[in-house]
Amino acid sequence: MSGVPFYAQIINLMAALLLLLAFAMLAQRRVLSLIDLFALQGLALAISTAVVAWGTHQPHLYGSTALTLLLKVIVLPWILHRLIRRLDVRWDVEGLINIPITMLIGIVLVVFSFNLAVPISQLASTVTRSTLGIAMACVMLSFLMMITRRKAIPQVIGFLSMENGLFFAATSATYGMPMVVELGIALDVLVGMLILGVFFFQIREQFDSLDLKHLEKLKEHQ
Amino acid sequence: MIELVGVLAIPVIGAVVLAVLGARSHAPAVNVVASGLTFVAAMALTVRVIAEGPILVLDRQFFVDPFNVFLVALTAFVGFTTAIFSRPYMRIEEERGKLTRPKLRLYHSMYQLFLFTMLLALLTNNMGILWVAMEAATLTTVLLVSLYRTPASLEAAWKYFILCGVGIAQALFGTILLYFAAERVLGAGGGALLWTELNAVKAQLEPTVLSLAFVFLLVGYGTKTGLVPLHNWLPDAHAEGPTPVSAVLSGLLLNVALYAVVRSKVLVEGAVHTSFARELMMGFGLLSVVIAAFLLSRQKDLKRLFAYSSIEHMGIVTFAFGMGGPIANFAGLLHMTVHSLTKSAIFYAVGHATQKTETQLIEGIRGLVTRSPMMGWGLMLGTLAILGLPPFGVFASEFLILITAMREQPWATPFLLTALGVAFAAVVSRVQPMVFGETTAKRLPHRPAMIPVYAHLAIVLMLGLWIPPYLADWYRQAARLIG
Amino acid sequence: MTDTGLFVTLATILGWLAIGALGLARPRDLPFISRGLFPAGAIVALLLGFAAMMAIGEGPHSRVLALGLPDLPFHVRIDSLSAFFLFLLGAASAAISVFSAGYFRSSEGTAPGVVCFQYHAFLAAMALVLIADDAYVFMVAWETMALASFFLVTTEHRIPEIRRAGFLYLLIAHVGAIGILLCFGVLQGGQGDYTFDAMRRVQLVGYWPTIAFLLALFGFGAKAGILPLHVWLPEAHPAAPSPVSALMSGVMLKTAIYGLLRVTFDLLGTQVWWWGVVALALGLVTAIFGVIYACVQTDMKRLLAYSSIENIGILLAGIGLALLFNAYGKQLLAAIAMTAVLYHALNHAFFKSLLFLATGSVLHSTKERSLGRLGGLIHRMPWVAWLALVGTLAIAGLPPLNGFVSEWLLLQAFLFTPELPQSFVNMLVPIAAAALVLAAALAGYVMVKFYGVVFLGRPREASLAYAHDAGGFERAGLAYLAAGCVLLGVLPVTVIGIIDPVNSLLIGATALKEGQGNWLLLAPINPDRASYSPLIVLVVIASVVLITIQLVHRFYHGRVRKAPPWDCGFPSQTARMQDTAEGFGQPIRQVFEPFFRMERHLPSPFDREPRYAVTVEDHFWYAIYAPIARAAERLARIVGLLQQGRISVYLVYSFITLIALLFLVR
Amino acid sequence: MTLGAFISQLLQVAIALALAPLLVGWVNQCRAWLQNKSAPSLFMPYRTIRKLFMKDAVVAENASPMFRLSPYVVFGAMCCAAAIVPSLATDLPFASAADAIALVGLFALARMFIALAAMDIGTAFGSLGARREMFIGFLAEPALLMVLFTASLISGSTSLPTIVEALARREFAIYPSLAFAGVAFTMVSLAENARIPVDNPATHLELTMIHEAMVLEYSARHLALIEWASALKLFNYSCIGIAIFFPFGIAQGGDWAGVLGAAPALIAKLAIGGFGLALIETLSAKMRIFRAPEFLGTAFLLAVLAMLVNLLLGT
Repeated sequence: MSGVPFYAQIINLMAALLLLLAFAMLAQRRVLSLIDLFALQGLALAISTAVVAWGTHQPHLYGSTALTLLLKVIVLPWILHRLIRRLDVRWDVEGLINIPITMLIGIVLVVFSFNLAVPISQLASTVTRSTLGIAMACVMLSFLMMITRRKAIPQVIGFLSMENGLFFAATSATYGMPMVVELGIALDVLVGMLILGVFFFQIREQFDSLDLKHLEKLKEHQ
Repeated sequence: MIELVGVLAIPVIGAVVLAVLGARSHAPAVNVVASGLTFVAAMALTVRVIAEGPILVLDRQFFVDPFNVFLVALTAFVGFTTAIFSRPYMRIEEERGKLTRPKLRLYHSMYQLFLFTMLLALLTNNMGILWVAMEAATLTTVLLVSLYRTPASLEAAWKYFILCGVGIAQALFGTILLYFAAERVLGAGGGALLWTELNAVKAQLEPTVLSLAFVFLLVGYGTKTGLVPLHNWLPDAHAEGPTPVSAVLSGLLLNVALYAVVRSKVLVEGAVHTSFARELMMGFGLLSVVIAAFLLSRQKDLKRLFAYSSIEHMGIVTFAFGMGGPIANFAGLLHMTVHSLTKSAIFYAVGHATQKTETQLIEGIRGLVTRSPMMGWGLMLGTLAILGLPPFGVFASEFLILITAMREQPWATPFLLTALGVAFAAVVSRVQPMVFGETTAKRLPHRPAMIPVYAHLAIVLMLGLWIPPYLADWYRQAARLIG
Repeated sequence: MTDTGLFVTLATILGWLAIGALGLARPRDLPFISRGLFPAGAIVALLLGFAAMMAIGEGPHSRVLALGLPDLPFHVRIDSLSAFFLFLLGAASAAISVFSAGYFRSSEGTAPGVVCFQYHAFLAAMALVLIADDAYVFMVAWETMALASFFLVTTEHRIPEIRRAGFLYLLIAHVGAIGILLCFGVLQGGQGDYTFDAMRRVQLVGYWPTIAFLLALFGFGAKAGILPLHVWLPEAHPAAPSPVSALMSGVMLKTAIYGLLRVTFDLLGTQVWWWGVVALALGLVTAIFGVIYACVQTDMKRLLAYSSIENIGILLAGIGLALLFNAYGKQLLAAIAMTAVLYHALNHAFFKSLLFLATGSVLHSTKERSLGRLGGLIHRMPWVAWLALVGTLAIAGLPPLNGFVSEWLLLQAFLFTPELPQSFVNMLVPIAAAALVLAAALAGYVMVKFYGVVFLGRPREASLAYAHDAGGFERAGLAYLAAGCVLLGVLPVTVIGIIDPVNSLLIGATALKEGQGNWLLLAPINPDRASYSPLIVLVVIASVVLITIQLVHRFYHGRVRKAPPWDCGFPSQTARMQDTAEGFGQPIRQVFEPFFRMERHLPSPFDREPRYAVTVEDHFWYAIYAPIARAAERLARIVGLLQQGRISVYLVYSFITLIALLFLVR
Repeated sequence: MTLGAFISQLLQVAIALALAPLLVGWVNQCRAWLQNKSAPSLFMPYRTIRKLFMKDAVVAENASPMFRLSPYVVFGAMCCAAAIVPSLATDLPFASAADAIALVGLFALARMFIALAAMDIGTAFGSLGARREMFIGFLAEPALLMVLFTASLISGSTSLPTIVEALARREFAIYPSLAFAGVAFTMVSLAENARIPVDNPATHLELTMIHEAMVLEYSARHLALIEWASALKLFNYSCIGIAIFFPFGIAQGGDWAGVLGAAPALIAKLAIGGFGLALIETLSAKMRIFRAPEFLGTAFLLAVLAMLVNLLLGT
């Protein structure tokens, strides 16, 4: 990787790490370790953002780094942990599709999003353009995760890690969105998380479980 | 400027005030007043824009042109009438013990916040803020959907949250791609997400990126618009939430989401020189119309029925915008207007009807007209209007859309007409026995609010027979803008 | 040359709407509505009829109203054709309104004021249909008409059958409207200009004219009740209050005929000869079907509804004949056929309204619609009975009344067909004529059944003894219509003189030429070819009858003894021994067995009180409509499978959509 | 219209009124002879009618004015018909007021009134008769009209005098269409005049009777008028047959000599026709009521065939 500046290499490394973690989450059965993986992903995201900020001298990206650290690494995992303790739902997560097949689909998705991203990356001005494909892959994988999980909390974690992918795309592929937008996004994520928390309790008190199979009553196919 | 600030500030203040004094008995009145003030401000803004043309303020962050100003006026108006309607409605719900004071507090402040997000989404010039506002709209309404805490309402809210969240995430990715393409032309920083800027340079934007972006944006905002097959949250959310929420959801939210789609379509059209954006929209539109029409004929729940009819009509509008051209766009805008007016009117009537009979099931509701003629006729006329029977305005727009389709997309006409026929049979066969026949209705503790219903229907009727000139060239300008 | 006619028509529309609005203002104030509003509506209708009659002779006048779509304002236009139908509307609805003044009471159903509004909105919409000059205003008026009549049909909405009938009617009307809209879409030929003037200018080529014609036939046929789109008619007419049935059958069906004429002869530049054959065949099949079903009905209003189907068939056949002649350039003969059509439309408006209103009076005083429980009413309600007799004779096509005139003209037109070049058509015509005559003869059968069972004989139920005759308003309406039947019957030349401008507009020839026949003698081609003078016939018959009576009473005593009926000396006579409606229809049922879908319920030897019952149903319902409904149902079920209620499934949908689209764009 | 024409018009009606009962008498006599019975007097029908006029009229209590009006209307309609059909001369002013179609209309009018009158009393027999009469009528009427149409297609006119003139003036030629029409016409007139094989004027068996069932309730002058009217009907039908199929000898225009010459010819033809009718009645058997549609349907089809043949082979 000659000609590529050092910070870019780190970013690419982080990108790879992000993807790896996404796979790991896809494969992970235990909900607690799922949360840890999510936190790790957030950390990788934060580091990459910081590196971008340092490498491209864009001070406002430090802000979003801080934001990421605060939200994705500390607050949200903490909330999730508390939720799990409060609702004591320590079951293992059984997927709808078994893990190997999920993995295979995941790989296919990665390939797909890569060669979807290639033509775009060619014309990107940033040195870190190749990460766009990875970001897209992360989004796809989290989407897949949301589909395959049949419990509420893992689904939400999938949702959050999708946000991670988006953040990554925003920061690394395009050196960060305007600050106001990022703030807005962050706010939305936070509020969303809180609301979800409320939901968990409501659902719990209604069905005394967080299994989504209770939530399949409204339908057209009688 | 001042009007614009008013439009955006009043709902926020209202939300705060209501959050503070929420539990008081005059909270509904406050809600009405706040919405009314918003409406007044919106009208002032409208007048201003009619007088002076498009305005661009607060360092280009806010932008008002014919396209969004009439949506602003519409949103403010429907928000106002819905507030009027929700006053007696919610009081009855409270007396029936279905809602508690804290929940009402939540409801009222969230209602104002929701209005704020809608108006923000319409007025902002920044695609990023647009996204934020759309997401915020979801967040403000999701708790309202689950207000009754019944299993069904929780399920609906959950689906609403997850599906729309995921969808909106796609929209964010699309926005990022947009930015990604734009910053190469406009350079990094705030300017690259401003719609006006993008619109100015749309010809130079990178086609491949933009087409990718459009896919994500369409899937994202399309989910909120309720395009088939992304629509699955919509009937549940409409059916299980309180009726005022259903009214604003299908009267306002869908419009605004569609507005977002159209805004991005304009950019893509400019950059990409193929017609794929149009084709996508026509495809989605047609699919929604047909599928919704057939699902209509399986409904047992009154509010679900009209939720599906909303899907159908959103499909029609999407199809119209997909066809493009002055007439079709004109018709699309007109249809957005009349649909949100008619549909909210129907939901008002439906809300009181469900209260009168204490059920939401269609078999349970019979002979409204014998016990309370105004309500019964309101429901009947609204239904016929929404089914596109003249002399109501829906017919006018559908007529224009159909004749354009006959000329430009002849292949699509049979599908459209079949769908319209099926929908007609399905809805009339359900609504007729509810309105006529032996009654099952009971007395209500409070006088139902029928003025909003008839006010809306009157406007729709007028639009069917006579479109005021300024409104017409308003639509025309917007249509030209959409291209 | 001022456009008074158009102005009056617009004024009429506004007047009717205003009257309706007044009704809404005081919905439960019956005296105000029945004594005030309906007569006012009748006066307005009379004005319209008069103005329209004046306007038939004048050239077209058009206006553009400040209403409608920005790019397509309301265009209205009055020419001979619309003026003629406006005349029909005004003349018939005047009587119906007068009758309604005495008819509507406050009932279980819709409030009188609301009914009044719907009624007058219905009238206004029909008037607007007739003067519409662009597709938009036409569709608006057309659908409003359907809507108003739908609400009127379901006035007694507490009865489920009535609701079902109304729904069926509205549905078929809507489907037909879609057809009409498509027809206009074809007619404007890609110009995007939906005014009728533009459509007249457009010259369609290739198969497009045919498509337009067939669409028009479908769309207007749905409203007119042409086979197989007739199913709503026998449901809706009995369901509606009698004045409404009269209005629908007498006037509304004619608007469909108007539309068909407007499209075929005015908007479409060209005509193809085989359209005529299609219309002729379809019309005759409809006529025969209608009259045969009318023979076996047991509900008096259903019977009349089926007879309306028959008359619509005859009208369509006449249109077909006119098309045929016109396509072969035989304008004069086409004019005769067209005259027959218009004349028959006018006649039908009068006698069918008369009969429906009569059934209304019967219904009011006996609360009974089924023929099996009526009878002998000529003693209890002589006014209605004798006035209804006029209608009965007229609809049976007997000289010297009006029904015969149009039949005569149509048959004359048939007799001229050998002049057509196409030998195939020549072969067709005798059969067609035979079918027409058969239908006419069967109509006589139907009418004897109707009148005989309802008004003659002995009352079949004890309750009928308390039946009372109709009130003043009702009598006035009936008398007006009966007088119309007689006048139209005995003054054909005058009437045709009024109609003729329509012919010259549509066809470019007139049925009457100078110097042939006089006001007394109707001689379309030339006197020794064919001539008819009903007035003379009437006078002669009447004088013969009077002279005979005089002579008989002069030369012989006029002594009369009253005695119980003899009846071949049968000892005990009960009213139940008369023919019931089923009994009277039985020979027809036997002859035309395959036409019907019959279920007989024969009594078993052990029945305490044995009863024989037979139900006759329509094949078309089971052959066409039920399958369509089932198919839609099945499709809906399949589509329903998409919505499983599982959130993961929904996510999969979004996911697949996304992936698919991404594939699409790259 | 000239005075002469008017007189010949009146004369013809008078002759019809006068001769009609005689024709009936003649037919009965022939039938009696053919069946080896001793025949009633030729003038029996006159006596019957006179006797009936003398009697007191007995009317059912629940009869409506319709019941008493109908005989006069029927009689009037038949008189008009007699005035239209050219039996002696073709110069009939009234004929221009009503052509062949109107003639059929007049017959229909008479039928309708008598059927209504039959239903008026509300007896089982009355309604039965009315039903059967209309049942016969709905097939016979079109058939008759088709026959007339065939003739008018040949002569290119529907006014009877013109038809007769055209058919009489032409040089003798075979018209296959007229052959069909003739057979059809015979069958129709049998049915219409309540003759065997469709109906039997001389019986009161409820299973078979049609015309008699309708007039059961009538007596005295009403019955007399009805009898006379039906005699007129027979006369008219015969004259129609003569006018279409054997028009020779009917006076063209209003010349007196022609009319005077036409009278014996007419009587001769009527005599032959009456005998033929009697012969048919003797040779054929009354058929079940539900065979009647087949019989009349055949007549109908033959009439239509006649038109078709006429169009195919041309004139």
